[in-house]
Amino acid sequence: MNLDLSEYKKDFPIFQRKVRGGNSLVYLDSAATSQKPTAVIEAESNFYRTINAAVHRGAHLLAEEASDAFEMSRSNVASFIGADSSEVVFTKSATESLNIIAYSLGNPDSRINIKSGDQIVVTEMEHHANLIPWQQLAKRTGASLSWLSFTEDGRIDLSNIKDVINSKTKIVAVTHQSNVFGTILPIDEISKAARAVGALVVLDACQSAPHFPINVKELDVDFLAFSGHKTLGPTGIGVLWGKHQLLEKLEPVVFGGSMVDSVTMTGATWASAPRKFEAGVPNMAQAVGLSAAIDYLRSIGLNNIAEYEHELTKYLLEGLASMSGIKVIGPLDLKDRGGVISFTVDGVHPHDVGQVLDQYGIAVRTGHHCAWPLMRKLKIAGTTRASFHLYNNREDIKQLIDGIEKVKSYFKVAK
Amino acid sequence: MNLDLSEYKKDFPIFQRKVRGGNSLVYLDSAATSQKPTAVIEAESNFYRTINAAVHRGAHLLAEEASDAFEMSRSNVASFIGADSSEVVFTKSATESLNIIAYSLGNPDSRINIKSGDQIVVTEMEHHANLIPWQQLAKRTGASLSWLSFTEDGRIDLSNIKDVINSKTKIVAVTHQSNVFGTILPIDEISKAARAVGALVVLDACQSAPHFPINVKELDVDFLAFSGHKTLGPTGIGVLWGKHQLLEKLEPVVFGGSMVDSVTMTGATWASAPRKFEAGVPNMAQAVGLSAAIDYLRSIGLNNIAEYEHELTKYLLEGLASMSGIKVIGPLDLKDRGGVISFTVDGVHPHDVGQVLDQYGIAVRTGHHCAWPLMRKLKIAGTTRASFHLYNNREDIKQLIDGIEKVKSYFKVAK
Amino acid sequence: MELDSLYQEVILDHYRSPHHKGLSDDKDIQVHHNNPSCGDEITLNLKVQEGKVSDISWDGVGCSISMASASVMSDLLIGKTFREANVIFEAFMELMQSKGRSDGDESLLEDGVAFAGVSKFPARIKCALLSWMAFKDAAIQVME
Amino acid sequence: MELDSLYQEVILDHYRSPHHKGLSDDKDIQVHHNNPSCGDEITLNLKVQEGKVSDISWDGVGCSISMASASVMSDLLIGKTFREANVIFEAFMELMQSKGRSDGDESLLEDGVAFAGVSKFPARIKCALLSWMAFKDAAIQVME
Ligand SMILES: Cc1ncc(COP(=O)(O)O)c(C=O)c1O
Ligand SMILES: Cc1ncc(COP(=O)(O)O)c(C=O)c1O
Repeated sequence: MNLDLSEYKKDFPIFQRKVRGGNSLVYLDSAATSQKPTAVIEAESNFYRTINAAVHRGAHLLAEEASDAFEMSRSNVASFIGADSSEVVFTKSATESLNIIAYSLGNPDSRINIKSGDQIVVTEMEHHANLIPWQQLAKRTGASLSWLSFTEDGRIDLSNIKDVINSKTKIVAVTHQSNVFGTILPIDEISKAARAVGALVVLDACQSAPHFPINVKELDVDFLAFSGHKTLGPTGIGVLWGKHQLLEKLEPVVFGGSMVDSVTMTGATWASAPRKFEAGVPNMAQAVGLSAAIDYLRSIGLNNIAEYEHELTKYLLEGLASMSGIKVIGPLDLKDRGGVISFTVDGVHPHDVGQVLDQYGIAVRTGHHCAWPLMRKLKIAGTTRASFHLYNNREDIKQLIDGIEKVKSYFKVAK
Repeated sequence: MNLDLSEYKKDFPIFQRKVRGGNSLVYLDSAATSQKPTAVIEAESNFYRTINAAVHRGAHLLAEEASDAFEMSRSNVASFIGADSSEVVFTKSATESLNIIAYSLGNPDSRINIKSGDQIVVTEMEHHANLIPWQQLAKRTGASLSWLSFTEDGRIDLSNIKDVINSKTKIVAVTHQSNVFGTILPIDEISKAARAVGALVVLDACQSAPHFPINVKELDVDFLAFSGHKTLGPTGIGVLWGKHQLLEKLEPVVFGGSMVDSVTMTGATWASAPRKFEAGVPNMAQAVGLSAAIDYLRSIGLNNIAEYEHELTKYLLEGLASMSGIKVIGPLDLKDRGGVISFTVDGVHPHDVGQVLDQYGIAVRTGHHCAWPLMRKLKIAGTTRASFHLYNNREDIKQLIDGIEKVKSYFKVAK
Repeated sequence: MELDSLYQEVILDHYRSPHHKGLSDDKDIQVHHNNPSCGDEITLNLKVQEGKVSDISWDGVGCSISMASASVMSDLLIGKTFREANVIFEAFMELMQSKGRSDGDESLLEDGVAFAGVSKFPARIKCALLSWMAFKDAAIQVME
Repeated sequence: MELDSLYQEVILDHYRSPHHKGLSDDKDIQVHHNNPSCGDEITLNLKVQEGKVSDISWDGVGCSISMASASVMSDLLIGKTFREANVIFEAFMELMQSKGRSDGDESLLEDGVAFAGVSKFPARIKCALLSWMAFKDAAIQVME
């Protein structure tokens, strides 16, 4: 291996535990959620231990320090994705981020909004979080939902893009990297098609932001969402980024304290973005934890992480290719591909694959991975999915390959 | 003092720090957010250190343990408020909880919903979080918003309750305890009036659940919301409780993974409550932290905490009464009153009061406390507010009283 | 190995050669159930005659546990009165909730006792219950 | 004491006896601004003549810092050309962002340098800026 990130694994306390059968933990489920380094866990607890107070409302020192820490986290997230601080909204999750955009665009008071007859475009490989909010927006407004499909090997099918993204299209909401196939989508081509018809582009960066460098300006998108918990950060925090001039045109979605400009019994006016999208006492400790996660990722280098995961992906794809009865669901080559590898084992249901692997301490995900329409299209019940982060290594992959052999022999599948 | 809870203060690490001017921290801002005991901080970090995994989706041991811990937290929260587990939804905050109810009741697909001509009733002392969501619901649906007012001394005015809560009324949304006056509202009388006309009752328990025992069955309400962070728990978590048969009739609000029964490209059906209200990978570590907070509160006893805060309240009210130029905004007596005391200092703006107190390490809140309409009605710009939790003591109150004297002399206000 | 208590031979046999799989045309009611967390699905046909479960047939995709459970359940319930079926249903539920502390009543559950080990794997209990829940739903609907 | 750097005598004097407080009828534009986090409010009347700030009058409720700042600002800007007013505005902004590291240019800011200490109290900067932001808004609107 050219790049060696093995020194970092010790920063993640969970790897000190033993799992079923006294095995060491081989964690291959980072696409679901990532593990957390000590620096993140301590940033969150130190917030509580030293500066805990409600932000933005305070006339006292703790409130000032908490507000500072919260806003510093915002700047840090902004610089992580090449954005301005005023464009970063803290949410509870990527799911909430995507729902907020969909609700706000569905509000007739927003100065850009979706109307009956408009069209929303997604892809057939979206995670439910970037599909159902749009289905519901379409339902509420009388808009229609169309989608780009995918090819046999799990790449986006752009052959009919000019038909799908057409003059009626107002929103194109796509994933940056499929959480099933591992495919990285050609956002530039999709954005270009959207720009040509004046549609907004919403990017689900859940599987990209944690793994390789992204820059909202270079991506040329309008909104972007990702989760803290997949980015080595705490649970309970997500990010919504939107271009400032767009956020200013949108109505808020969650209403309450700290998001107003003025309130009477009969009505209220709003603060400017991002504040108007953050009602209530926010998830302050989690924002601070996410900021620590970003510092940690940057100290290693997102490019290094991407390269390292690329090598792990290569190694696993080669290993799986050498086995019989294994079908990779997604690209077999390494082009535009992240460290998420789905596969099926002939004659063994994914749930049973996962169960046997678990017995050897290997944690994978099985099922439809919240991309049920994708599975339906492939006519499969689900896949077994291995996904990486920087704390994985070749040994993990060896164990997985050995584990799959054990699955096959346990279920007496022909060698 | 009859009851002594002073031994518990050492459980809260923040009190080891020094604040401005090298002073010890006198934290009197628990109505904004509470401090956290070590048990809570560690429950949250131990989740990350030992069992961190995405819940509900897992075929591996960590996912199983994380799901167990998450669901155990749910049962614990349920038993804390006398509810069933299937009735407890984890949200990001009380603000989100209240918004979810309002959005769901505004969805025409919900089997109970608000229509044009219906009426929503709130009070004039609501926190913005229990006011603006209803204003917006009224706006979306064409319903109207009415309110119960309050008396001079900050008690709810029920004199015209039969007019306000009438045959058009479908929802009555009220606070359990005012975050400005400290008044505890007579929920039984309000519920009775609502029941008489078949209206639903939504209770904002942000200021009650953390301080005295509550039981949703005895309260006879339909929905209830409170925040983790005011209940000694983590930031980034809130609770929405709803009667099971009502939750089953309501459409979900946030859409994504783990809340579905089935999904195709064109539509989706929902899981049952509470799952359908919890889209995405939830705030798992925070749920576990909140559960630890509840254990901690119960180990001391909510009745003891209430009694203890009652004594502190008495002591402060007496102290303030003995000073000139101080006006308590809220009941002067102790009947149905919690540990939240608002006051004004003649000739000194609350922000300046807070600033001087801060100089002596005393953290209070100043301003409108997200209850701007209340301030407008009283024709004041804001108040200075001291609010307690179990870690406060008589010494804190002495310091506050001394501090107020210093404020008066600093601003040369007549003695 | 712990795994063997989950995947008993009886289960794997039923999985490889499931009984009553393939939907028969002759039915009083059809129900479709799924397990949204893993995507497993079952369609179940129920036929009733004189207060008895006269036939069950089913089709579906799912893991060994869910498919074997449908097979075992069909064997167990066909020919039973609804009262008898309910006793068996309750016994199976109890077994699933036993956290590995019960062996199950073999006189009642027959091959069903092979699922005793499943109760130690919380994530798999819903697999074992998929077909049983479908049956219960069908039975309730047919009664109405 | 740290507090004295915030509450300079000049500030407290302006607070107790504010200048140009009380809205005059003669105005070209009126704006209303508030500080949503604490509820402070200001209404500001601006009158313009020959490219000059010919009059400012204001009313409002707020803390000593916000009210004194409105008073000092009115003194400073009345009679200035908009170009001059803008230079003063920018100098005050810079002072507020100085985190206590600047004393301010007294030849430009006069009594305004008393607010230097405010820049060490992040939560109070927006108090000091309330009236200035209202002025800026009014000036932009009057230009349009
Ligand atoms: C009475 C009341 N309701 C609602 C809220 C909102 O709670 P949160 O900000 O935690 O969502 C608060 C606290 O800010 C409150 O005091
Ligand atoms: C591609 C993709 N989009 C959206 C989500 C939703 O993220 P979260 O559950 O953190 O809200 C996920 C992960 O679950 C994902 O993989």
